[in-house]
Amino acid sequence: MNEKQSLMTRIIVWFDPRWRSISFWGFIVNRITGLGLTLYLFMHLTMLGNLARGQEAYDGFIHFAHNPIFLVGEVLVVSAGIIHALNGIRIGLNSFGIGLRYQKVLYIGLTALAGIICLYFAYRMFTA
Amino acid sequence: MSEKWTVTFQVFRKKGGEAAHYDDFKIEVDPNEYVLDGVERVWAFHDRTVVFRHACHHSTCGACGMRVNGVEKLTCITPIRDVTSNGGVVKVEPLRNFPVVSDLAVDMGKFYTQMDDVGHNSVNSDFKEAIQSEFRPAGPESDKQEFMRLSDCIECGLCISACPVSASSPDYLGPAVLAGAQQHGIHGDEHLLRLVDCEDGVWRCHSAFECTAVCPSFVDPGWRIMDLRKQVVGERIKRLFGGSSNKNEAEVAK
Amino acid sequence: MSKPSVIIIGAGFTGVATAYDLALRGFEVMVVERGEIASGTSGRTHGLLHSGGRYAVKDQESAIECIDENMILRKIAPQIIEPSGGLFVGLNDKDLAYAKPFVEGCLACHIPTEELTPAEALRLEPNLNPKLLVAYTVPDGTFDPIRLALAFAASARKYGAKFHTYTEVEQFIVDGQANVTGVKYWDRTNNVRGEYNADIVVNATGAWVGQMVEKVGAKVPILPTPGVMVAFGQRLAQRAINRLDVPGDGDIVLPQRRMMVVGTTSFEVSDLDYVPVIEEQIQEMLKRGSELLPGIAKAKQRGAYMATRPLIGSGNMGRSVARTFKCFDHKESDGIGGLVTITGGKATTLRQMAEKTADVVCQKLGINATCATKDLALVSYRDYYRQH
Amino acid sequence: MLNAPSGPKSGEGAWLWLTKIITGFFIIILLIIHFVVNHLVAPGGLLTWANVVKYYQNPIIPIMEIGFLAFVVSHALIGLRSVILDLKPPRSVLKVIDWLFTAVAIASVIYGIWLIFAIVAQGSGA
Repeated sequence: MNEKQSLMTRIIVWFDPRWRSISFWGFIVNRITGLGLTLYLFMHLTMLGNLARGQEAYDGFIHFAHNPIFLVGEVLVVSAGIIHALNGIRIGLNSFGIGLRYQKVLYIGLTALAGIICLYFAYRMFTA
Repeated sequence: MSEKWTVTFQVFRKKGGEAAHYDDFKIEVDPNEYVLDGVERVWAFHDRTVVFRHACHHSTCGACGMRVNGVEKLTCITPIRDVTSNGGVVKVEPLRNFPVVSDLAVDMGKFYTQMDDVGHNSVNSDFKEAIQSEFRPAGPESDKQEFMRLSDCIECGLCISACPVSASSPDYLGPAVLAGAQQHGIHGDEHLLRLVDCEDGVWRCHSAFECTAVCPSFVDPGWRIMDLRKQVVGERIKRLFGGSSNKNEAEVAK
Repeated sequence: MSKPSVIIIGAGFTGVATAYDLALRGFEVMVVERGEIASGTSGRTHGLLHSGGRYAVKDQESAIECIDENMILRKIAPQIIEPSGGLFVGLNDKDLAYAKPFVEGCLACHIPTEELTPAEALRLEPNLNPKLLVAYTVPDGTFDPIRLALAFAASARKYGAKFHTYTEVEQFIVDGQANVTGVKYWDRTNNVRGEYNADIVVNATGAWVGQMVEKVGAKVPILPTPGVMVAFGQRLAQRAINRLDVPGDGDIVLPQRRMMVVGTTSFEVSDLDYVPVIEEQIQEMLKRGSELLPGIAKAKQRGAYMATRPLIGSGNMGRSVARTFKCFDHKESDGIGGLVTITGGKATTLRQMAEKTADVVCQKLGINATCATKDLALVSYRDYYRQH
Repeated sequence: MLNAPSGPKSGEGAWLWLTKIITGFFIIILLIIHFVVNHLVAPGGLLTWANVVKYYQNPIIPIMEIGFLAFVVSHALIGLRSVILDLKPPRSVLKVIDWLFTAVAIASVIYGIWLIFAIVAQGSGA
């Protein structure tokens, strides 16, 4: 149909919410958080390698990780996880035919819930 | 008589190999008229070269799907009042994810072929829930024919234009075709199963629900895709445990 | 010997059906249409597959055509028909008085009817006006306008017909002996002009036939008569609901998919290319429609549009003009050879109109070929758009 | 029949999709357990090497963590593959991706098992 379109134009369509309905945000956000979390997963695995290198390496890393920029990153990761998980619940339920008629309400509700949980975690993490 | 608005119709133009552009037509309309009426006015009174598809003017044929101010609409049932204001703009473009024949007309060839391929019946009896009145209780076999009805899907293509995956994956069957497959039902149909249980089939959907949002004809393709998934998974599990899932075989066995 | 060739102007119901008929008879067929398939009057019909009941009293010729073609279309095109049946509903004493001639007319035209008591009718259609006095069943149905045309076009393509849509005929090509030998066209998709030639040209432009033959100075007694149709977004009846009375305004409520279409009115216009909808007529449809099905008063309007019927006649009032069709050989009427006009009729009788037109074409060219469209099922309408 | 000469392709199917859904479900369950253990059962969290090592002495923990890793890696890679499929990659590219992703998944799980054994070993040695 549009073979001639460049890769970029095709990707832009995924992230272009203009004129689209509210659940389209679910699609966008799920895609971004999913890609982000995959990136984090492999960074995390690499970081955990420090555990095998002994106490100094790991504790040194944890100490380094206490600086605020890292904390912001961590909050982002946790939020991404929560959002992806709750949106995933909606998609999973819908896939088995549950709550489809209310998918829009479900999306808004779960997103609001995700927001509240994210704020709670951010508060806990910054005050810890 | 009725109210008069002056509205600018911004019409997508493309002929053959020439570059696409927009032509503006400032026309007088009744805001209760439909967007398709506006496009037809442009053709009748301003520019006979404008090409657009239309037929029934009451949402049963699915020919007049266009993007109106960015959103997929069946233009024959979209009042001008709903998409602009007096002095405003109505931007009309052809559907996305279809080849443009000329200006606003797109080629439905591949889509129609796929609808035939998944066995979507244009007339079927799957509609009782749709009708507001109570019907006579199930009668003799001959009564069933009376409940045959034209399918909800009018094959307008709005859902395919709105789908973000159809935009990036040209071979994806798309919402209407998968909805057609769902309505037909897998029932052990090997051909249909292979068509939808593949990378271009039912798994390409990522729940953006844009199809359902733009569908003008109560099809709810989003729901139907999810239901088709259930059918496919059920079929696969049945086969995993050696269940004879081929309906024809079963019937022959009887 | 090469095949005889024909150009058909217009891809409405008569155009596509004639293309199919002639293609089956071995013609090389080319259809030239300025819009898309069925984008004129044909696409805008309400879609009532007439049983003939409507014409059984005043126009029995039409009524017989209808019931015959109704049965044929059910057989050859089940893919586009809701075979749901219809009712003629009487609401007052005037309607009751019409019942006797109606039943007799139906009998004369072999239209099967059955009388229902109000209770029986309400059991079938609970949303009918509960004050109804009598109802008669008829074998009406609903068809999908564009898909009916597409099914004929697809079948014509199967037998080699070529379709040039978005291509307008600007002039006829006429030789020194006043014979039409082709057309000058303007392809709107690419803005290209050119000529097509053929042994004979069929003018099947419906309400536009008069304008078309004016280009060669010929005349057709055509009376373009628009009527309004209003679609409501709720299906309150399963069957076509007709008023048991002399045909008039707003006396048919036709279910279609999840909608109902109420029609229609009748008036005359001069400019056929754009006929605006008149608000008062919409209100009239709402009022008349809700006499038959009171729920319509509360249903949401989904669309409103005008369709221009090609009635044949000469200045009479729209409805009294016979609804049957006519085929004009312009050699006889205007001394112009190679040109045939087909117009009038109803969607239900498209196949028969095509048969008669093809007969005239064959006769003019001295070809002995018979119609084969009666018993042959049409191919899937979706084949029309299939890449060949 | 479909016009496309190649016909339907089975680059994605019911089992892959079902795996994505089921792993997704278990990831959520395990994450909840993880948070409960870390923040409610183990006060102060597992922020020092010593705490982590001690935590891993419970035999259920390594099994749970390896399962978690396998679920997360497969969920992530199936998801990423699905996103790539949305772009309709050529068959050759898809083939490479399939091999690459399978290798990455296996390597990650082996790496995880090795890592856990290393931690457990250090704990019992101390």
